[in-house]
Amino acid sequence: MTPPRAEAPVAVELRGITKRFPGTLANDSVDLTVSQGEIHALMGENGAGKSTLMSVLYGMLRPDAGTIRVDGRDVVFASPSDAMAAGLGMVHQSFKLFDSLTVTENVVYAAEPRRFGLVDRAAARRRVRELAEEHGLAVEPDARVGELPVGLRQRVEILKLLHRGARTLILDEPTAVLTPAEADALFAVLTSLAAQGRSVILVTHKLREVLEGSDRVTVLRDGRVVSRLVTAETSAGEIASAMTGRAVELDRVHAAGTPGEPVLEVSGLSAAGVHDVDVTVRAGEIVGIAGVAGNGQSELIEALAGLRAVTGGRVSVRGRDVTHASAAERRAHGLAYVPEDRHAVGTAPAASVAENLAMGHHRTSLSRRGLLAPGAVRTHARTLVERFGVKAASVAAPASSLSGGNLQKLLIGRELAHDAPLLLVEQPTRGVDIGAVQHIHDQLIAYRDAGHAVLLVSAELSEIRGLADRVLVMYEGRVVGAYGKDAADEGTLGLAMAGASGDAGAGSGEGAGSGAGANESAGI
Amino acid sequence: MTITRISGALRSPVTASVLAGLLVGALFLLGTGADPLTAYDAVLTGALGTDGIGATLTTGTSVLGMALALAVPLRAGLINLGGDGQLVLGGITAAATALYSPLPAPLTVVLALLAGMAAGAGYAVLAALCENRFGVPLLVSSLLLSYPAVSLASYLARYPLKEPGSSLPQTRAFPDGVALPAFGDSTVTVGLVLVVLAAAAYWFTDRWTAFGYEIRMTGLNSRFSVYAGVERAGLTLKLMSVSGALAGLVGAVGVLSFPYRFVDGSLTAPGYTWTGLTAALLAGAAPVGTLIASFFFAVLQVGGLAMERTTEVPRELTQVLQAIVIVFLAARLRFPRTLLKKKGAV
Amino acid sequence: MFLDSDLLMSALRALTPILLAALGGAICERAGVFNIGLEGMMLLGCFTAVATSWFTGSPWLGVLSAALAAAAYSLVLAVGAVTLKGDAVVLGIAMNLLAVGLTSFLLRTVFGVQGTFSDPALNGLPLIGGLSPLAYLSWVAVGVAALLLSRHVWGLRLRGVGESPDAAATLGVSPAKYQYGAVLSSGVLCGLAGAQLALGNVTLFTENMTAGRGWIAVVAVLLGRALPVGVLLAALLFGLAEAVGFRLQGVGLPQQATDAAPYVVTLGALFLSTARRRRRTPSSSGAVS
Amino acid sequence: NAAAKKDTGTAASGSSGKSFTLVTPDAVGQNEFLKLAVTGVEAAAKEHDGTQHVYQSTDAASQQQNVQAAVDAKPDVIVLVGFEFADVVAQQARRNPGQRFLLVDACTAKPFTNVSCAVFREHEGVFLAGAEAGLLSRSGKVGAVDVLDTPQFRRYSDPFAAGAKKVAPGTTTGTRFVGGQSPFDDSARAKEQAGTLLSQGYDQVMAAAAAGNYGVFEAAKAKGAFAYGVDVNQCPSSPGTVVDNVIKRTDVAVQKGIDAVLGGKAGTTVSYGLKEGGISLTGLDAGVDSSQCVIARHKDVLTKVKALRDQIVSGGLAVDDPAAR
Ligand SMILES: Nc1ncnc2c1ncn2[C@@H]1O[C@H](COP(=O)(O)OP(=O)(O)OP(=O)(O)O)[C@@H](O)[C@H]1O
Ligand SMILES: Nc1ncnc2c1ncn2[C@@H]1O[C@H](COP(=O)(O)OP(=O)(O)OP(=O)(O)O)[C@@H](O)[C@H]1O
Ligand SMILES: [Mg+2]
Ligand SMILES: [Mg+2]
Repeated sequence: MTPPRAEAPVAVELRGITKRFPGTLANDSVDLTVSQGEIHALMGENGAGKSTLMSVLYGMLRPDAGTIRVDGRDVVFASPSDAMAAGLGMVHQSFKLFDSLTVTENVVYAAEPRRFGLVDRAAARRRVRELAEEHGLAVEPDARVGELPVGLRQRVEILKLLHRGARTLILDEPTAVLTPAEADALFAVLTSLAAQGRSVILVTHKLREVLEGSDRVTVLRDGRVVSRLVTAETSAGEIASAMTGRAVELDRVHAAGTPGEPVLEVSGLSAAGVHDVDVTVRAGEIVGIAGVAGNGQSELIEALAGLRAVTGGRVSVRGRDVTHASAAERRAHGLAYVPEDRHAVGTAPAASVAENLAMGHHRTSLSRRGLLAPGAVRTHARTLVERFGVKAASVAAPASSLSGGNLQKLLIGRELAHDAPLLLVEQPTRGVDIGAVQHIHDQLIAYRDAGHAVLLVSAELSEIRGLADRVLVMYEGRVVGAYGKDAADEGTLGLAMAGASGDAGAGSGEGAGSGAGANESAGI
Repeated sequence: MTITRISGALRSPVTASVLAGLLVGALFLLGTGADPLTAYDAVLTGALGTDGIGATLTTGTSVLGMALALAVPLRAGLINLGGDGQLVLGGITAAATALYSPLPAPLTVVLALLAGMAAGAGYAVLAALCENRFGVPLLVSSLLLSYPAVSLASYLARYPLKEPGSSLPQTRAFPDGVALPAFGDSTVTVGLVLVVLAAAAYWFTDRWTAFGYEIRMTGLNSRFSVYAGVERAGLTLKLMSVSGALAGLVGAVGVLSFPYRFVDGSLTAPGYTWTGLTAALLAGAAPVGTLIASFFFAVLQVGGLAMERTTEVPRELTQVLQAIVIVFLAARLRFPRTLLKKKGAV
Repeated sequence: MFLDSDLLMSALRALTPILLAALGGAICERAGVFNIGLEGMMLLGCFTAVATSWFTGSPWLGVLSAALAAAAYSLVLAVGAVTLKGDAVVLGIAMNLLAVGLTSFLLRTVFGVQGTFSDPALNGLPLIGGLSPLAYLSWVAVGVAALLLSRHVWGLRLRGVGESPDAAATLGVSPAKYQYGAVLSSGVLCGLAGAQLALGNVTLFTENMTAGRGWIAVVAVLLGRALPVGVLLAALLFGLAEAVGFRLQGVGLPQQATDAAPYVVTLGALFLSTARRRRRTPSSSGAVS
Repeated sequence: NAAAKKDTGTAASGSSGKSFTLVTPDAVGQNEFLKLAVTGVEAAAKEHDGTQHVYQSTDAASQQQNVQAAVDAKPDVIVLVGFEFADVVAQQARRNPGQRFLLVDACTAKPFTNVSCAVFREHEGVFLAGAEAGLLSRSGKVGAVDVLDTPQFRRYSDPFAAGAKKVAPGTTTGTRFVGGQSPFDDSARAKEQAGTLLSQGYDQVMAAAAAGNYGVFEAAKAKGAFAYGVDVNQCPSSPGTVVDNVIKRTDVAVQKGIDAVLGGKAGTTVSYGLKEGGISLTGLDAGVDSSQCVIARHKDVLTKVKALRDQIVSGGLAVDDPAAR
């Protein structure tokens, strides 16, 4: 993309930032310089210290040492509002939104257009429409944010920033929840913002994005800067090995599975947000569900897991009708489930690692006649932590102290340990670093090869294509396409995801997928 | 492990707030011309001395019982504000059973206890059903249901079950022998043993069973436990029935102790429900913490009354002192370490 | 026989202190602070209003000082729950207890009496059309609160703070500031409620004279879903049920039945309102797709 | 309990050694008759050159604890005011035969040699107040506001109605109960309850609403109606509105009771009514002209009421006691 503008004035400069947590040196004398008009990628494995560094820059954490300069002036941020006043804006990895408020209210919050002290709702709505249109971030201004799918919430976050006219934008893993097409659209936005002279600091795990969208890359490892690269002069391999400290084998191809008996049979399933869906998943097979976030994938999975009332159709697992069975009965009958939202649904962050790992096992392998010995819970946790490479201070530490990647490993480990014939997985590698992604993918493949059925929902097309033996595409609550492993190229899937319908991928596709899959690349 | 625990306890907010509460209380006492040391000594001897320990244990029985009743659902994040209603229904049902049971006295006592527990449980389940079936939040439904129950019990004591010729709205005295056995001449009854057993059962369930684990996880993140297959409506029902049964037990124990009858208002007037809720909340519903907090409040209540009797502290001050200690406890005042922490994270 | 103007006035009198306190509770609720200490703040307001009116001869100064005193008292909750992150429920319970002790203590030291202070020379609030000015003020307060909460910049920020303090903080809005503001306004409103009770409904101070009205206000907050208009309706329902209950005693219903009436009626109203909402929700969400 | 004995002694430092402990069922501030009981025990201490203590309870639990503490301290006489104590006194009297008790307002079901009782026949006084109301009422409707619907409080409403009907047979009568969450303290609620009577044309209201009496007076005043107080002279708190008061001389009962117990007459029950001077009306007492009571302006009514009193005293007229039912 654009070559680095070395001559451009410096927008943000961090010098010698050190941040220590009890037991962890999260940032160790980190230097970072971001020029105006630059998209600067910040990379590193889970727990490398990226979020910490950005929190320091944004005034949420006070550094133990080091200085921050913005536009050539020394600044000390006591709070995010100081940072905002200095022209910084941040999109946090876990959304900071008000679920019960509307999109408009969220966007203008604390920077409201007013009339006589009252919020000028008409002006606010207009502003949101304008911004949305200008940057291609369409979202209904009067919708309640709590009712929006994750993908749209992300847009609201970005609109919030734009509304405030931030000159330097910090985005912590902004594309984790977006489809490639949406990510491309986001990058178009970011690029145009950079062209206006704004700077973007981008925290991400996705090499493809970094290579395509950034000007320079800074790599952190164990809290220290290990590499400063100019994007145009580097490669995926170089960045990956800088992050992990070892050579990484990219673009692995997994062998196809050998499908056996059907394990999950769904016919004509309807539920709120899901219409007339047919799916069959066989033992030894991974079926992937692709789709733009918010097209009923989560709802389908919830209906299958027994968390959403089924209004029509039939679901059977291993030949037994479970259409109206409870979540517990389904689990007992051989279903395990990795949900999309690991903080709000998949774990109890305030509980210990051990307690989180016990869930689901607490009435089966871990308990004897209803008794659950704390010792057994701990032993079980140590085994899983070891087996799935979860990095935790101890199994007694609260799950909230784990980094996102490690929390995900914990979650997947726990569900795989059920050894259930059917596994439902949503977004298994969201926000997870390259090393961990591979680890998780290997686990899923191994699980399949052990003769289990896996239904995988992912917004990551490369992930779907890499893992799935068959791919279904969902659009507006319906399955609009089914493809074999070989037919599922990004172009075809992208069109189907955009609602361009038809197994053949024909049709008049317009709308969302702006150039979906047009630029193929060896994405991770 | 133990050493870190002890040092943790010393540095814990509880220690700090009790000390701070005592300090502010001392200033108050000095302000009104009383000697704080004498006053505090009176609280301790009044509550823990040979003359007071009986009253403390008796009060403790009710406080702990209600604290457990409220802690059990609270552990799963459910707040039961209907303790008074469940308590009183337990009491009046036990009283009716005690008056009309054809069984021999000892069996009648057991039957009355069971009936009281069943009544409390049944009524609490009603509140749970309001939440499960009608979507009325438990907090609201339990609180609202409480008042009619108290009125109903009052009506029963005033009319159908009344003692003829008495100036008080109270039931007739139970037949001879229909009483919980007491320890010696004291007011402490077998009720204490029952409540302590309940506490032990709660501790065991919480720490050693899968059910207890599910309750805790529901309290920490209910979506998580639902996701994992814990059925929320059923859990609410179970926990509320246990909660109501415990409240009913306290009511039954209350009427089966001296003066062996149901006296309108005597179960609710001491405010065991609120004291119990306060204890449970302060302890985060943890079993051992709830036990300790309950005992602490019993000491405060009995000792406060004793202080009023034996020193010249006006009665209003006793109430003020208790409230101040609770305020500090609730605010979880910490010693300066917080200031250090504050700088780190915003 | 029942539906006469006396009944309405009786309901309105019963309603006013509850409404004022419940509005305060609703504002706190929206800011994410569960305020269960309404009763105590109100009681302190009662005492301050009577004491000030007695010593200055002006009931208006009584009203003002009641608002100020209760607001100052509400700082206990603000500091405890917001700054020190204590448990708001426990703090509220303790504040109610503290207020009873404190006002009884002050009654004894300031007036030298126990139980009740009443004097023919104590000035109460004048009546306009049979109601105290604070009654009218409470209706205005409902409108103002509704407007502030739904349309004003403060209201938006307050609601945001109540929903997710974290998110508000990242946008430079200090949750603590808004929560303090909410708790203090509830203090002011409870002070007014107390003044209304002690100088409007009656003209005297009795120990523990709030007699559970603060709790009813808490119920009204929950029932009215912390919306000012909802709270008004809930309080009105309560006032009417109570006034009708008074009359029902006249036709021979036992006192216990009339005591229970307002709560039973409220519960019934809750059933109806949630049942209606439930019936509406599925159909509307079904229509979306 | 050594500490208890050491630093007590609230009154006379004199040391005849006589000591009295008064235990109240509620906070003293709540009821006028409890304040009178305190006066009585103070007077007794003065008279016998001894010391006195007052233990105030708030609920059943603290009542028991206070009685126990009183028994532990072994004073010469333990005075208990209120029917709430009947059970606990019986229990303690059996366990502590050497301890002497004076129970005011109630008596134990079974007699004990160490328990003396003083009970009141409030209904006699209330009947007379009702007669006044019947004579003074213009609307022919007289009512009462009681704290709660209990037999004890019925003593303040049923005889009131009976008295009115005695002198004016066509009188309509009605009773309201304060009730609610805190019936003894709720003057606003008491005022509303009185208001419902007044709005139906009642113009004479007996106020037996504890602290709520002031609310009843306010309601009556606002409507230009009249009210009747209890226990002490409540006329000054609302001159021109309060007609008369049913006086209950708890102080006398306490002081005389202590005298009798100390004089060796334990185990007796004394009943105080109009005859004994334990119950009376302000209007029938000496200071009526300076009492600020409305009745002082109605000598004709007082004459008729005096006649009724004499009938009751002589036994010619029996007043039905609602609490005995
Ligand atoms: N508040 C905290 N207290 C203690 N340790 C913390 C805290 N915040 C972060 N850490 C630790 O600091 C290290 C850096 O964490 P950070 O969140 O910055 O990593 P990251 O690079 O953002 O990881 P990820 O890729 O998973 O988002 C981790 O070891 C983490 O456990
Ligand atoms: N009490 C704590 N103790 C230790 N670490 C903590 C604590 N609280 C937060 N952290 C750390 O702070 C970080 C939270 O920051 P952030 O929201 O960016 O999460 P994240 O690691 O990037 O995870 P995710 O990808 O799931 O959002 C976590 O990485 C975690 O390690
Ligand atoms: Mg991070
Ligand atoms: Mg992360």
